[in-house]
Amino acid sequence: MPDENKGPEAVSPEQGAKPPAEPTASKPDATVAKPAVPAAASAAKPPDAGKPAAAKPAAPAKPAGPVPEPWDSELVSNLKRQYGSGIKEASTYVGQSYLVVDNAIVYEVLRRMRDDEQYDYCVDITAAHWPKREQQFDIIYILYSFQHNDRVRIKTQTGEGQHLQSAVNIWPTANWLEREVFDMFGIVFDGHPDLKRILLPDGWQGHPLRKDYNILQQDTEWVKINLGIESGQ
Amino acid sequence: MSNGNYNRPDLLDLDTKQETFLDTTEMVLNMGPQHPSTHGVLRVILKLDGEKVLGTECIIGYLHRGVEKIAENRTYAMFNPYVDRMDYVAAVSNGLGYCEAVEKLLAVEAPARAQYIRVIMTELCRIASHQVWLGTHALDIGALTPVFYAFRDREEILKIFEKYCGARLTTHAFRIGGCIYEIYDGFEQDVKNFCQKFLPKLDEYEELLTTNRIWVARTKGVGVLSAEDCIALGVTGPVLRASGVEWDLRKKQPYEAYSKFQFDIPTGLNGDTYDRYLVRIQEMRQAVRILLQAVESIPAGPIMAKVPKVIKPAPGEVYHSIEAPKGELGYYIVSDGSTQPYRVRVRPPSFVNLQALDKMVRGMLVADVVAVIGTLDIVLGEVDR
Amino acid sequence: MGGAYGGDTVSLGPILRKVFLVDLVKGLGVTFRNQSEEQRVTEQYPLERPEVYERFRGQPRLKVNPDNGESLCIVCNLCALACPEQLIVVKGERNPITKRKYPVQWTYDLSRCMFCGLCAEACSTDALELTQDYEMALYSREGMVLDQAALERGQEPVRYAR
Amino acid sequence: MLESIKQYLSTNVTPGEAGSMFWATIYVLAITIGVSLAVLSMNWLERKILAHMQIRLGPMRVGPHGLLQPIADALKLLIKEDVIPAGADKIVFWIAPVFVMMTAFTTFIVVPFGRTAAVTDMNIGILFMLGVSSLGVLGVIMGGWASNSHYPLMGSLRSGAQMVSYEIAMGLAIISAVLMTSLGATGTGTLSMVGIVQAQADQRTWFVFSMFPLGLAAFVVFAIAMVAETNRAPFDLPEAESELVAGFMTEYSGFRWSLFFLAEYAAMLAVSSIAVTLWLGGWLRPFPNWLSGPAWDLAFSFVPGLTFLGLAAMCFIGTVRMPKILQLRIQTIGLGTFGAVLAAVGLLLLVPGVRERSQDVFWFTAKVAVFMYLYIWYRGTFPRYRFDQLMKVGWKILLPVSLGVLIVTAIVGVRQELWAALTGVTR
Repeated sequence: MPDENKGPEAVSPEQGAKPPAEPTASKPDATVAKPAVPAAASAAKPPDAGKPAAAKPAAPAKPAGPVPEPWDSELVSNLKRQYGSGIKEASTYVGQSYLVVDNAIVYEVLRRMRDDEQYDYCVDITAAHWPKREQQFDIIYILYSFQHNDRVRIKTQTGEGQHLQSAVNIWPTANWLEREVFDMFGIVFDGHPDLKRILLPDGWQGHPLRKDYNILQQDTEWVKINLGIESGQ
Repeated sequence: MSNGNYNRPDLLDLDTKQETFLDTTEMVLNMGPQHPSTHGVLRVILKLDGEKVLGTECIIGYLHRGVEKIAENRTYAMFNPYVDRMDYVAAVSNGLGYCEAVEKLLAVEAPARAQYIRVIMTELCRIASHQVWLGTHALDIGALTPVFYAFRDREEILKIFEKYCGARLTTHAFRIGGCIYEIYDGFEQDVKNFCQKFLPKLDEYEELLTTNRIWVARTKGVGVLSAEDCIALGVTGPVLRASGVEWDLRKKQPYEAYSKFQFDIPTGLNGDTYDRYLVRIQEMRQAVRILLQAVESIPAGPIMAKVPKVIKPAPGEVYHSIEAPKGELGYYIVSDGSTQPYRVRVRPPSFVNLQALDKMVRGMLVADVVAVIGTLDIVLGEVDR
Repeated sequence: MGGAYGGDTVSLGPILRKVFLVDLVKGLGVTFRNQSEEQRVTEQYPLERPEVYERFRGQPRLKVNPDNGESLCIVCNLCALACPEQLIVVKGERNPITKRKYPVQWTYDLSRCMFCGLCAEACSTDALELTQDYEMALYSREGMVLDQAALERGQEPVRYAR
Repeated sequence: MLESIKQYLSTNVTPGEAGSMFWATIYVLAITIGVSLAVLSMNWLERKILAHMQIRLGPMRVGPHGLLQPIADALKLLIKEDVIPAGADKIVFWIAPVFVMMTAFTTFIVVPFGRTAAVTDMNIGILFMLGVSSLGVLGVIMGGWASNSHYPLMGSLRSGAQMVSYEIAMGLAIISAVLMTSLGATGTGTLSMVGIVQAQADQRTWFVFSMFPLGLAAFVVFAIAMVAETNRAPFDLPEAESELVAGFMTEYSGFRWSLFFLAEYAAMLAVSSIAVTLWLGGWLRPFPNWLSGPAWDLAFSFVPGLTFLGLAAMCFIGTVRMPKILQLRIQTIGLGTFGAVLAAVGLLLLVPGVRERSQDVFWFTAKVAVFMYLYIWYRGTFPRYRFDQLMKVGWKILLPVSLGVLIVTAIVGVRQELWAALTGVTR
């Protein structure tokens, strides 16, 4: 199933899957980040941040967007048979399938996906931060199968301080992708050959893509020591 | 990006050895971030035995601007110009990928006319990007002249861009839901003229390089990457196709109007630098082919789909990827139902392709490192984002 | 694609071509041909200025009504909201007689502008426009924040010489 | 005084042969200034020609069509900060460029610009040239080593290996040319540069055409090897810009860098002079055998002057075509003046007395100029070889070819004696 745009079919605001459940959790947090937006020197900018925020309360009823549908396929039933409740969810959203997998078995699932299901190309590994949740991080593995011409996302959740098994042994490409996830989110992958920062300097404090990391924030100490300036802004 | 790499024991264990007369030791050579041919601010630390490369380490991040963080603090429409600044030699492709991803999230589709315009612009952009690659790659291998010829012809494309959307490099050509600019009078003729003028020029580049024995010697068998290696390393784009995998998202998962055009996917056999060169040259010819088809048949109609002024997708997430000139360019967007994306992840082809550098240059010579960096066609703006 | 050279049979052609450096001579021919004067594409910038097309997004300009010199801006703030860099600040007051808002403060920080054109697109009265002027380089950052007057008459032209 | 000048000018020997210290000094000075001027103009020409091949204009701002650019560059280099890296071996770092430049200039002592227009005519002239020019690599290695940096070190070691390898092929090609001097009725075989040209004059053919295609093959081998010898594209690995930044010159700046630069171009001129002397008939005018006779001699003697007049005409055309802008007025006047100077030189060269004496130097310079153009042309066209491929070309192609050419030349040259000997044996 290619990335065909199926369009909205069911039009009821049902709260089955995880992503729709999120906005309530993340909304305060999003507004925390918002004051940072006007990175400007200009002090005056009052109505701009307020406007979208003000529009928000009225909104939830309006967008009757597409909703995830259960994803039934041989692959899913195979996996469910083997891992049981480890496969928490299998859905399709706007024609794109994803699995939510328990973080204990994600390595096995990935290996299986490559070895048995021919999902041999790891497109991307990334993460998202949901600070209000107990297990704060989503790790998303995007897989592609040359044979089926199909893309699948494997998602798992992990908490602060929890380690994940690295996928470098499955796909060498996971090396830098996991390093970037570590760099940006601080998620540690066990068994990674060289887990260190990749885009930010080695000594940098903090993980910028976490939601509690303000957009204007920087490691002032690092900047001072290494660049000899007060601020990079 | 790391500082103090010279003290890394695994790279520099010279001190542990007893140095005697006529003793040989490995040499650590720091290439970049200021180096004529690391294509920007890439820094490669080479461990050498004489001129032979024993291992490399890429240090990246010198151009990190936090694009993904910026995205979380901008509205969907506002973030659009920023994606042009990632792969700045193929800005149109970046914009296309982002707009399509958001459209998918919104469950809208650009009108047919907009799709054709997008295809034309993107294919022009593919040629422009390959021109930059050709010029700089040839320059890396020591041919000084092709870069000027390539930029001369790229200029024609940039002029079309400027006429169409008012900017040459960071175009911001498309908007979510279609295009905002209607094509100008004579757009079709401009594109056709370009195509007619460009093909002989392409022959000229080939005359200069394809059969040249020095060029062949410098590229054949250099930086070989097998199809299995490519897939394991996630390498996409012309590099993957040069290894013999006929995989192009324009064909495999057609987006926009690509399913309506006839074109071939050029592939190579050996997965070496020479094949990658031939594949990219052929891709330019195929792009011309698509352009000539598309420009003949631009349908009438609106150029903008019905998209609300304030874009506010329903909560959900989407991954959409397109075939950028450098490989699979993907956008993974998570919406929380607000006007700003909750998370935007860019899957940059250059970043993933660059990871194959080490595999490709081990056992080769220093000169090959430069050739391989050129053949990977990286843009550091995209690697570091 | 790959092995286009040297077939199965050993033919004299490729060998002779190799010995007589045909490939190299062909390349030399290309560079020699291109030496002619018609081929040169360099623009001598300050002497000849490149042509800029109609849709070029260059220096911002605020339009005034040519009849009475009033600004066309109605302080709707849409441009400021649309700007990704948030470099536009507009403040206005309402004219008690005409009930029309007019700007009292209008600043545009050119130093952070990326000429995406979103502000001009958002403008409801077409008062803000990105013009074809492209010579905006300055020796200091000071002149980069344009106020209403500068936006209406255009930035002071700079002589790029010390 | 005037008498002695007149007397000297009427002699037919070089100052070295005449034993005149005074005239030798004058010649040395003239050659030094001449070569430096040639390097300056080469600088301009290279940038211009390369630019035109690359569909650019090249320098246009300093002087009309950038004519004063080399002078501006030289001034800039002289007043530039002179950086010596912290870890450098200062003395060696100092000596290296001076050494390179000295060896490059010293070779010109034996170059015969004309029958008498050489400082001296050594009987081992060609050996002297080879020997001295190969010393230059020492300076390059010194510079690379003293910089105490990786890129220069690698560049200089590449340079060392490259020069040593290509000198062998070069030497063998030269020997086959020297062998040819012993051909013919009067041929005795000589290593003297003047003698080699004289031999070509006597045989009424340039060595590049003699014993076709042997002379040509040797010449081609030399022409390739000399490009490698001078570290120019496509063999410019020691200063491979895209790999080694600037090779052995990476850490050099300002005046010292300009010495390296000067030496590089001087070496190019020197090896081109060798090629011209050995194969292209040195100072002899073209077509000595086809177009012989006093009428043709006279016709050819007008060429130098006419060439300069042609250049002057080009300048005048350029002056007329200059855009009529106020800013360009000085440039227009400058170009016109330059054209006038060239025209004056051209007219001077047409004066009977000067005409005869200046011919030799003109033809020699013109032939060297062809090589200079080729150097630039190669640079504009070819990619760069990789190090192992360079060695392969040197050892596996050029060396066997030059060796073969040498052997065949020797056999063909002595074929009569050989034939006699063979028939003698069979009898």
